Amino acid sequence: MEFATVIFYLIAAVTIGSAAMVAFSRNIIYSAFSLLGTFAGVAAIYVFLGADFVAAVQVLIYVGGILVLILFAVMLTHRIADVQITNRAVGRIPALVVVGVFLSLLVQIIRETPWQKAKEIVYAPTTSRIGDLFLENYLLPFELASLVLLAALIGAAVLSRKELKE
Amino acid sequence: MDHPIQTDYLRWIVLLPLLGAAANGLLGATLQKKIGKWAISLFACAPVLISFLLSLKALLDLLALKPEERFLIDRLYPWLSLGSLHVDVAFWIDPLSTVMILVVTGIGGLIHVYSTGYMHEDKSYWRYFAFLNLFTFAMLLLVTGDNLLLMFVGWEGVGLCSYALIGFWYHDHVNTRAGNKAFIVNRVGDFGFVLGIFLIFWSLDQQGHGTVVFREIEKFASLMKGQEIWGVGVVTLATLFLFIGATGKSAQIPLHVWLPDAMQGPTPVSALIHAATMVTAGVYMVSRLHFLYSAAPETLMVVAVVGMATALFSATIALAQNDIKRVLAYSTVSQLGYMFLAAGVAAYGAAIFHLMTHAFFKACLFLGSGSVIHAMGGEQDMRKMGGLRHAMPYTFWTFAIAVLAIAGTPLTAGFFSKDEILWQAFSSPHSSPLLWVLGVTGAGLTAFYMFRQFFLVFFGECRADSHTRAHLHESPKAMVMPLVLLAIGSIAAGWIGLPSIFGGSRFAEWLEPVFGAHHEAHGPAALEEILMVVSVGVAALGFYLAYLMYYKSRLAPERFSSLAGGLLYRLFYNKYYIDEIYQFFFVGGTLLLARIGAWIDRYIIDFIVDGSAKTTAFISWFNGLFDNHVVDWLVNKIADTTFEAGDKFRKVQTGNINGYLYVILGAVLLAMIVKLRYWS
Amino acid sequence: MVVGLTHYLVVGAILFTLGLYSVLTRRNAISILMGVELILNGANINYVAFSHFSSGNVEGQIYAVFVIMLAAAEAAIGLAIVLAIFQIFHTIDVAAAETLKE
Amino acid sequence: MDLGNFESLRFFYPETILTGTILLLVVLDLVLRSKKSLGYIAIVGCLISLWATLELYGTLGGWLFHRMVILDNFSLFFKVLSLLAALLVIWMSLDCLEIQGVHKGEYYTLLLTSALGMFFMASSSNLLMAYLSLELVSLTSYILTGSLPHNRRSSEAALKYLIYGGVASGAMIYGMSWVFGMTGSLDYARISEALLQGEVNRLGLFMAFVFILAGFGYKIVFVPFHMWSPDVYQGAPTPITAFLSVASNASGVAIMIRFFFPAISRLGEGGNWSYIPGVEWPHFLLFVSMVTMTLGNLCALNQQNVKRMLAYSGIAHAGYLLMGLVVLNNDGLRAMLFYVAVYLIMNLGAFLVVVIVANATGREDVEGYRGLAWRGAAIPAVCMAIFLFSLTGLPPFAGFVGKFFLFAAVIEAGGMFVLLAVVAILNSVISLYYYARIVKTMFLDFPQPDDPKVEMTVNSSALLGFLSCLTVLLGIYWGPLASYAGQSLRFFVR
Repeated sequence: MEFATVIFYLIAAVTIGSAAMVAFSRNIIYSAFSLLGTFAGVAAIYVFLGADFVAAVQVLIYVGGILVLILFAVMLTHRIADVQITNRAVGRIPALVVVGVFLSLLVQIIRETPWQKAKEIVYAPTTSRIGDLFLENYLLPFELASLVLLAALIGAAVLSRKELKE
Repeated sequence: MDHPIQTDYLRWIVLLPLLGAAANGLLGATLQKKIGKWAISLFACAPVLISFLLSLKALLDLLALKPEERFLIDRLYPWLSLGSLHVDVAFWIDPLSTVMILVVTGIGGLIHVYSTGYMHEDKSYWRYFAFLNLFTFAMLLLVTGDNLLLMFVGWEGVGLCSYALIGFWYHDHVNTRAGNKAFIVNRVGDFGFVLGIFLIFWSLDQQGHGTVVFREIEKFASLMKGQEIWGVGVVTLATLFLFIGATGKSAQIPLHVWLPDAMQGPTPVSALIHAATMVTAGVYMVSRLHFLYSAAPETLMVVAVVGMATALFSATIALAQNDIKRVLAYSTVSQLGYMFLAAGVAAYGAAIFHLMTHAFFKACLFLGSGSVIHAMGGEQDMRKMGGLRHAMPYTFWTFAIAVLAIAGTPLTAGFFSKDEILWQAFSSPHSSPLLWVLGVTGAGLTAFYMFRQFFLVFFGECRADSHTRAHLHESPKAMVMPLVLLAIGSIAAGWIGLPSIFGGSRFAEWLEPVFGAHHEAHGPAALEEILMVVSVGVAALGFYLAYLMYYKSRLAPERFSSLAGGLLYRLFYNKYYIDEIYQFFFVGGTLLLARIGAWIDRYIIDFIVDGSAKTTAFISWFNGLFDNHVVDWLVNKIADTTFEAGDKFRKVQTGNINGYLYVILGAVLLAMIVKLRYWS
Repeated sequence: MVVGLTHYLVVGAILFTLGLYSVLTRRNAISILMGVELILNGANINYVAFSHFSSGNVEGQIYAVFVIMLAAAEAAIGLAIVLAIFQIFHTIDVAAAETLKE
Repeated sequence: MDLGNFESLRFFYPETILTGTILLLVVLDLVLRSKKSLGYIAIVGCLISLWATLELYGTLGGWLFHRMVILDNFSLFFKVLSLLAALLVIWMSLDCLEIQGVHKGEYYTLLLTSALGMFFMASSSNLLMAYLSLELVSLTSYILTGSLPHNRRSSEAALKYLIYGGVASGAMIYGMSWVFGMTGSLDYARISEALLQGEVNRLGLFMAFVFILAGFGYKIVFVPFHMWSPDVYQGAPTPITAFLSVASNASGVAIMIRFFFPAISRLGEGGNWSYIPGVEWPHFLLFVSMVTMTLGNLCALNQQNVKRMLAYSGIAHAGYLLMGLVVLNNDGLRAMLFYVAVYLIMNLGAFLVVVIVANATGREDVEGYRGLAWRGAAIPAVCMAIFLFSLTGLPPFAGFVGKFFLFAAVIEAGGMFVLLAVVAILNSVISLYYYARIVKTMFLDFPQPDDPKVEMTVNSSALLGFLSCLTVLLGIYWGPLASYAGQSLRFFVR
């Protein structure tokens, strides 16, 4: 077995393991921190796929932004002291059955499908190419995304403001 | 015939009542307050009367033409154009629809006039007339529309107005329930009607001639021969579906249940809508599409059997009713049965003839009963009436004439038309002697219950309380005058359709261009005479029995009512428990299905989400079914059932977001399973 | 054994289904949102993997970047709503916020 | 026509104007003290953008911005619709008491942003643009739903909407990723080429479609992706509910047609389309359509809350709309477009009456409509009756014509579809109950002495008159709209 393969399995194990923690942990604090492992693992997988820019974005936004937000929200809505039923889960068995069937179906199809094959597989930094595309072919989505973020900004303000008194 | 004569006044026959309705509907409340009720009356009656005059003009115009060219058409504008379907808003008249518009505007006009007297004290005077005019409009649209779609619009329109007018006095819950019942039963019929239209269009479209215009359907009807769906001929299927519509609108078994309840509306409404016009729409429709029905012998048989069964069945129910209007209601159902009997033996002319004469005498009877109710201060129970002939001479005499007519007394209108139907039932190629025997029996029953009513109301001692007795009075002129005219019609209307042994029927001749050559009697004239005498004899027997029981009181009615242990009487009195039977099978059955379905649904959802289940629902339902034995009436309960099902489905909406997400995933999995199982 | 496309896709599928499991079973609004993030990450792995093995250009990577951006926006709004809910209901258990039904 | 970024700007005025209005509103909200004028500015912005959109008719169709969006009659139709919806909803909001406590600047900004998102939903030619625009609409919808400050229902609705939308769009992008993997491209035209020529795994493709359907389906609100809508419709401020029920639904229809027709089906003889063999989505949607309309109508029967009832009625209407999709021909699509437009008018009208009544009484339940016609609100009551009867599909209102077109398309297709038509007709019979119930309550029940009088502002009465006249007018004279819908079926494919 190649070294790279070992590393891949290691990363995959960390990613899936911590994702499982997120899904199964009885304590929301553990769940939230496990999410860190998942995000980081996914970022590592991106690196493996030669997507250095995406990996950087993943770390910056997911780990640096979303995760922090989630942790803040967890802290704000829970007293650290009460750790009893912080993360209630119901109907685990039926959910496991449904999800299990789903996963086997997905894996089955993934293995059977003749996916498109690229002409050549390149391992090269993609940052500059993505940057070019953002300013050229993908300019419109890029601008649209900025509008989405503006809306989200305004929205977060709307949702947390006090009532208007005229 | 391919190019009927274009005119431009036909539209006004139809549209004038609409204008009247608009005027009263939009401005009525103000007019009534500012100017007074006479303005409302003017806006209501004038359009109908003008329409009547225009209809007469149309009649004269038609008479001026050669018999086979008697068509007038008035195209307004192209209405729909969808693929191969092209429909105009166009009104046409031929001899058949001329008869109908004359009846609708003529008798309708009289009833409008009568209503100005009858409804004079009502607060919502304007609303009443707005609906009455709207009804007239819809009915005229139904009979003059030159295609099935336009007919359908009218068909729905009359149903809607009928609903509004039955529930006119909506303060009383009974009335709104009756309105709902009528509406919903009619919708069941309409469902069949729509399917029939689609089937006809679809079948013709397959042959490249998709159309819903009557004349074109007639032209291409032969193309539909040989086409089959599920092993049944398309023509048969389409006509059967349309006939379902007719049973709904014309109150035939099994959809007759709404008409007796519809008597909750004001009496002139009962006269106009539930006796003279709307309920005859089914007969008109069958006659209008006679070429299809004649091409489907199976359907004709169904029509004849249903008509006959309805005629007999409701005649027996009428024997035991005590409400003055209910007797008339069941009598109407019965007479409509006769019309369908005639249509079912392909004697469409006879059906239309009876339709016309019936419109006269039944309207007269209803208006007469309205006059009686008016005088009795709203009392409708015949056991509390009696001896009214002195107080109300006009009502008495006109009622007497109408009773004679409906009983089939020789030389009245009812005699000629009923005799024509019975003779056709005996002699036409689609008939059988059995139909004739049953028909004559029905005629005897008719004579009996009508005279029973007549004697109970007008003869003997007055059984009302002293207060009512003191206030007995003849009705105002506006009400009496229509009665007189209708009574005259009840006699004279028959003379235009004298049967063949009296020298040929003008009426049949008039309709000949529509229905084709008149079926000449297959039996000898002598036979026709003998049959006629027999049927008159049976009717006379009915009269004599009623005379003995209710006039001379020599024969106690109890002797008959206690026959077979009173079983028969109870059956008649309770209308064969039809409502209850419907309740049990339809409502019980659907309730069962809905509950089981909903129970399973809920059980699974609850199990998944909460891991717990509630099993008591089923048991409590089981008790509930037996508790439910006091069964009321059909349709309200069917509605309840639907509501119930809705309630159960709604329960799935628990407000629980996890449950919602389960539904997505479950659906995706289900789709995959179906795909793997059936399409891979 | 060489790590191929299928391996990545399976990892993506597992993350996806774990996310589904979270949203099905969790009653805590924040946990459900975390489940949604797992779903998005699962899909994102697919995009980057396909970008690498199937299309050979960076289209899929760009898609992934956009997904991450929108996930951030959605998380911001989601958590703002969660906080608003907490102020009103004093809990973020979705079972408690079930006033809207029937 | 395949234009780059700068050449495209010429055909991009409507969007530019709308974006400009949005930014202007953000700035003015900070500057102005009186927020009253913001609504009028938003309306003016919409009107100018509408004008610019109409100006674009007659230009050649084509790709803009390096094949990111498509300009064709189809997208213009839905742009006009979403602008109209936004315009009418802003108009409706002007006098709505329920949103008095909402910050108007943000409110209008978000409404317009949502409308802009709908523009892109209708014109996206690319999986990425489809996802982005869908999310833009979704995100703004979540915020607008939760915009009532310190309101239980509003916040709860927003949370449910967000979670549901998040999962649905997550499933959608997962499905899209598979399409990407099978075809190696995000562009609709190239996807279509690859799918119609190449060898594909049918099961995988089907699964991907079902996932994508989840994302589109929750916008259009058909079963089984409908569960969010009753709760959200009930909880959201009424003008927003109105907006969601018509505009969001319409743009869902647009994005779905865009993806399922020009992108992955093939246009054959006489306006008939053929789907990819092996992926029988029309067969599934046939059943989905039946179940959707039946479920929606049954659940609506006994609703006490009018908004919730209209939500279920919206579900039922989504079912009717799908009828036009499954017959796979241009007649069906035309009927769909026509019905979407008609539905927009009548449903907005119904919600406007809900707003008027809620302004006066603060109630949304059916009881609150008791004797409405005799409480000084005869005109709203009559208008409501018109809208409801039109929703039922009774002549002579626009809804009848719309339904007629749909039924005609389905029946013309024959075969299995006749069954669908039968189910749909039965359903419209059922639906009469609950619409008529409100009409009955308004006219036949007597008001209680303590029921407040209902009064209207000039704005609302003008809007009400406009919408009800249109509903009646389109029921009698619909030729222009029908031919407009027919013309809007010109897709730019390649």
